[in-house]
Amino acid sequence: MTELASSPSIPRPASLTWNLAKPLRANLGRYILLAIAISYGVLILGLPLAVVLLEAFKKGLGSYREALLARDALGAMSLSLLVAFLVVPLNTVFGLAAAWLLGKFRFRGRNLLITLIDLPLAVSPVVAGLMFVLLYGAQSPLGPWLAAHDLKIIFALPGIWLSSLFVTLPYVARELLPLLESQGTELEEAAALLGASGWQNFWHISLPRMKWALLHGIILCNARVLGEFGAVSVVSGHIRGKTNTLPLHIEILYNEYQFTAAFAAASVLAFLALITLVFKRVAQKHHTQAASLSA
Amino acid sequence: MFPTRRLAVLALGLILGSPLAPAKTLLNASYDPTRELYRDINKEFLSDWKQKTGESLEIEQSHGGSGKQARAIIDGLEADVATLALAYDIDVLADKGLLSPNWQERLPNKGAPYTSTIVFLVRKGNPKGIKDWNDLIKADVGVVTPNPKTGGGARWNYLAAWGYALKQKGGNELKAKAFVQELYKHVKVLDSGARGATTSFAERGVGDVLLTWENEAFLALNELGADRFEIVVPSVSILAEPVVAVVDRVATKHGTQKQAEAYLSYLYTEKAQDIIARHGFRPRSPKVAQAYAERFKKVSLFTIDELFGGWRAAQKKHFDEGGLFDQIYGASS
Amino acid sequence: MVPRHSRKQIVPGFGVTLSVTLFYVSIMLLLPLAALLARASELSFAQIVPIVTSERVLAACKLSLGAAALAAGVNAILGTVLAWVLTRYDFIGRRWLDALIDLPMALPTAVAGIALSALYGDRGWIGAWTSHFGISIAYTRLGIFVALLYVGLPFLVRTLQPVLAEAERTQEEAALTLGASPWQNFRYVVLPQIMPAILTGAAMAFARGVGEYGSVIFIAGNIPKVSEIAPLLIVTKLEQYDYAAATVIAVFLLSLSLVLLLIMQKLQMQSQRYRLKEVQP
Amino acid sequence: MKLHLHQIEKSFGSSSVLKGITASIDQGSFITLLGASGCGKTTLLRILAGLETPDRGTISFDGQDASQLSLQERRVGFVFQHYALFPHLTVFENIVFGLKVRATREQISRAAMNTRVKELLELVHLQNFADRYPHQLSGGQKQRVALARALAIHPRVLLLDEPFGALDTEVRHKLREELKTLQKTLGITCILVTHDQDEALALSDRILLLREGRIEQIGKPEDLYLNPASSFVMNYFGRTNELSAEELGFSLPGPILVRAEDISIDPALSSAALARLHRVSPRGSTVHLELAIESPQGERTLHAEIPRERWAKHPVELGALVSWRINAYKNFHESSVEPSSL
Repeated sequence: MTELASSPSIPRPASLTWNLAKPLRANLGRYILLAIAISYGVLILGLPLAVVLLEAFKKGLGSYREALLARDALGAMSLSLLVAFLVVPLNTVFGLAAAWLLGKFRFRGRNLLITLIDLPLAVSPVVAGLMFVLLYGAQSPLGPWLAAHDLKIIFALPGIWLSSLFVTLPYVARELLPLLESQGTELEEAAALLGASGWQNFWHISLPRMKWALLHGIILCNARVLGEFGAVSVVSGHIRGKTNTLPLHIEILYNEYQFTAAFAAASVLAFLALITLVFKRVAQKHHTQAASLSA
Repeated sequence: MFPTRRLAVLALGLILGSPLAPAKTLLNASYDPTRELYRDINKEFLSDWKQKTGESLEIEQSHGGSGKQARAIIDGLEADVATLALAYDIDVLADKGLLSPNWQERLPNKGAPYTSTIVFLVRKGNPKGIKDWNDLIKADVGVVTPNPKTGGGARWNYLAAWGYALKQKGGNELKAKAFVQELYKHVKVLDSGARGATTSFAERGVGDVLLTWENEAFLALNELGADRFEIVVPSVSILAEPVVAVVDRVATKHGTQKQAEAYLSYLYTEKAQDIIARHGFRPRSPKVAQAYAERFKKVSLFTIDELFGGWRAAQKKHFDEGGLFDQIYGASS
Repeated sequence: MVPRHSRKQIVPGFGVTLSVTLFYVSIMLLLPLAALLARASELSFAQIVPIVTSERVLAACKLSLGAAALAAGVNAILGTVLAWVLTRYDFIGRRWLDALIDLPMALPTAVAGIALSALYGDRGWIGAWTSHFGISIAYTRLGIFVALLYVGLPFLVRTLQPVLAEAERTQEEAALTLGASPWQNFRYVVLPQIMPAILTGAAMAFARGVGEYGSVIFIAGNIPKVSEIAPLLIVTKLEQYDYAAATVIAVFLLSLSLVLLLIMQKLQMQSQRYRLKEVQP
Repeated sequence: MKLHLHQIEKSFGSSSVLKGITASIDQGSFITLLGASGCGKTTLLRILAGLETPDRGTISFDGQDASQLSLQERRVGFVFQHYALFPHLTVFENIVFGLKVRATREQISRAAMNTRVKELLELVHLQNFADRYPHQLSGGQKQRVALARALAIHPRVLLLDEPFGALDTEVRHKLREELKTLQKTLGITCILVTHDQDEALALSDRILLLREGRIEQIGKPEDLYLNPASSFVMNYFGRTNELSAEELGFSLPGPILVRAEDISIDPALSSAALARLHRVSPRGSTVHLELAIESPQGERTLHAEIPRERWAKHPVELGALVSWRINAYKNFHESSVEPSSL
């Protein structure tokens, strides 16, 4: 499932004056479309964000800061970052390899592989968590052996790492595949003919051209790991300060009636994502401008 | 900007597992409403234990739905002690060989150092005039209670209602089922746990009355504002007995058997009973009960053994697949 | 071990990427999948049938499928409008709206659930307004629908943007000079060519919606047979130590998603068939 | 249909592309907008089509201000360089598109549409390609479909943006003839954008030569060729040599411009100016010579073009000395000099 196809380096769209030649009536249609789009976007996505931010700052900046610096909150953030640190690079390497393989080559079973890579997006996070409980839980075939060697997988960091990795496995691959497919292979072939080795080809020709899609994929993968709730809550033992990632910590805060603190922690994730995304757009804009100036 | 040193220690501790952790740690897998209780109890016990034995112990807490925690322990959560909402959830641990089946004999009061009961929480001024169980099925009353399939407290709520109907004049199984069925028709939201239900009622203004643990009701009053809600104690209710037990297999593996047993027996001490009462749980010790008499109103309480023949029978008859609860929901919607 | 350069591919890296991908997919994906299937297959067919056909499971699955389909449908329409506006018009705040699209990815689903229930609850900004008309959104199926709109929207917009951005502008100009009105231009020229992408995005949103747990349980009433969604049913079964039922429902949901993915795969192939690249000079 | 442009100006961001274009185009004529890439010819065409709006200036169709007309009322046929055919529609559906979208407003019956399309298919010799898809056609066929599609709506003017740019020469020549005859039979005004001067000379009734957003000259092909208004125009058509007046012993200010075909060579006479034959390259009907001459400013090359038959009659080996003379020249510093018949 080509979920999350790359949000492209958005080319400068035609400005509103594209067809002012037409009488007002047609432009009216354009403004109505704009109104529908913006109001739908704000209603469905903007308002929830607003609620989160409003609740987060309801009791003022002081309590906001306090909520974020609480010991458990910091512990949860560190764990989330640790998990992201252990998951995102792996999924990125995998994403690059898979997208390169599926984008540049045609072989038997290619479609099956594409479908398989999409699967985690369609699988309910709860099922993802359940899978790992069945695989490494005490009642699983591996259970007794793991217990004997005191290897704790679920209800400890490895379990959280595995389920987060599973849920966000396709994000980088999904982002790169459409781009690599559309780019075809002329440049790589040309470079290969000029004697570039596999790595040189990849490093100097292919990588620069997919830089933005790759960055976007990494940002999404990272945001998703930090924000994963369903799968992690099944495999995490909810041990305070030890196996509680940020989303789980938010749930605890919520269940202890500390609503402002819960939203404060949530707002961190929202800010993180929005800022990285806008930053990417800005950097991209400079890049394309610089490129067009020098071209 | 995150303290990297802290990150490293955390990672190290997690990856290498507890044996290398400096001090011995006890993991207490508990259900939702005891978060605040065990925060205070643990502080007291640890300092008390340090004086007695000089060993600096650590206690980690894990909270969640009672059933969910029991499942987690079965699936490998290495909890040294389990302090859950109802005996059935620990029986299940015993069935899986995690502790001996006669766990209830090893601690006083059959392993229930504190009790509670099921009460109603209503909006300030009791707008719908709810006095007892029968008011719950009045036409315009919206009821909020967690899902008996997942919540421990939810099952006490269900059994309390069932018990009430049975104890009315001429009450019988059929009438009780009709009453409970009617009650659940009034339920607008079925959260998975007690805390979720309280939040739906208090924070999101769902329904008119919340069925909850007495201790949760007290907590809701001082956390969410005594000016917004008030407690209504029904004429009759069930003696809710949350239970505690050492998870032998895990404790022996961690070599924390001694500490675990001391931790649980500490719950029966005067000092602990006082903390328990302060957190809205009904203490076992008569002296402390006397001191908090005015807080815990008199209410005639029936036990699960009296009316339902114990938890295993109740679970089988009411909550298992195709049990009475399923039938109630089968018919009601 | 230098990978043998197969003759037909002079583009490098086939061997390396194939082995990395297969290894990773088998360990990280197939192994857990196998565990699930193995656990489910321990049950005989006779045992599976009553589970899957029990009224409550069927109701939950119907609800999950129905709400996800409806939300995917609405998102298909309004998502297309949003994608069109984002790629074709330049307006203040366009970049922020574009970044907002990825919010559902970043915010933990549970937080979204809490925020949505606060928003659509009877005292929420929108909830108060709608309850004024006697419609309550939170804790009803409508609440589930709204949550799935939130979760599914990014899939539509993000699938459509590259296709719209890269669609041949000259074709639209040709249509306009032939006298087509903007609507006719969209209806006869653009829509047929982006339809596969819409269907792909909608199928993804649907698949994601069917499996959604975090954001839905906070806003759904979770009343069995009324507003209890399939993923919640799996969790409920799990907490009753009924692993068998949980895995069976999980496999049922999983196979459904797989079917969806295959349909989508075909759509993607079909869209390549006639959308040939114009000959570039 | 009288088309009049008045002071059209257009700029994209800071670069101004059209700096005031005024021209009038009468009914049934074949106009080409000729110029190097970037001179604004395509922008002008797109403004005529309504795809771009001028910053200043007006366009009028038969006296009616175009900016009031919707694209539909403009009734303009437009053929794109890369065809812009609808890939998901058959040839028939592509051609009928213009009629289908106005069917409701202008009550065009289905039968009328079918006959119109059949008519057009015959016109462009694609009778039995009706239900093919664009990706099943050759470049030439695609362009013919694009042409038919544009003509379907009985356009008042047919605009073509380098229509043959993407085709190979042999198909290009064939399509040029077809377009020319088609234009004459239908009597429709055509405006074609090209940078290829042969194409312009072959097709146009009148050429509008553009340079950096301004009209350099408007006129019949032979006018532009024979009496170019400026050295730019002269340079644009055919190869031109630039010589100083002193070399030729003229007392005219400024450079003397001589076309390659206005230079002829004879066997070396002592009295005439001498040059050494440096290179010979036959070009179909003419032979291109490169002559090296001494001049006060040092070694210079002169480009001459002589008809193939004359070269065959008295060929000269490479490196031999020949005498050369010019038969016509241009000097743009006095207004009225006649080509001296030296």
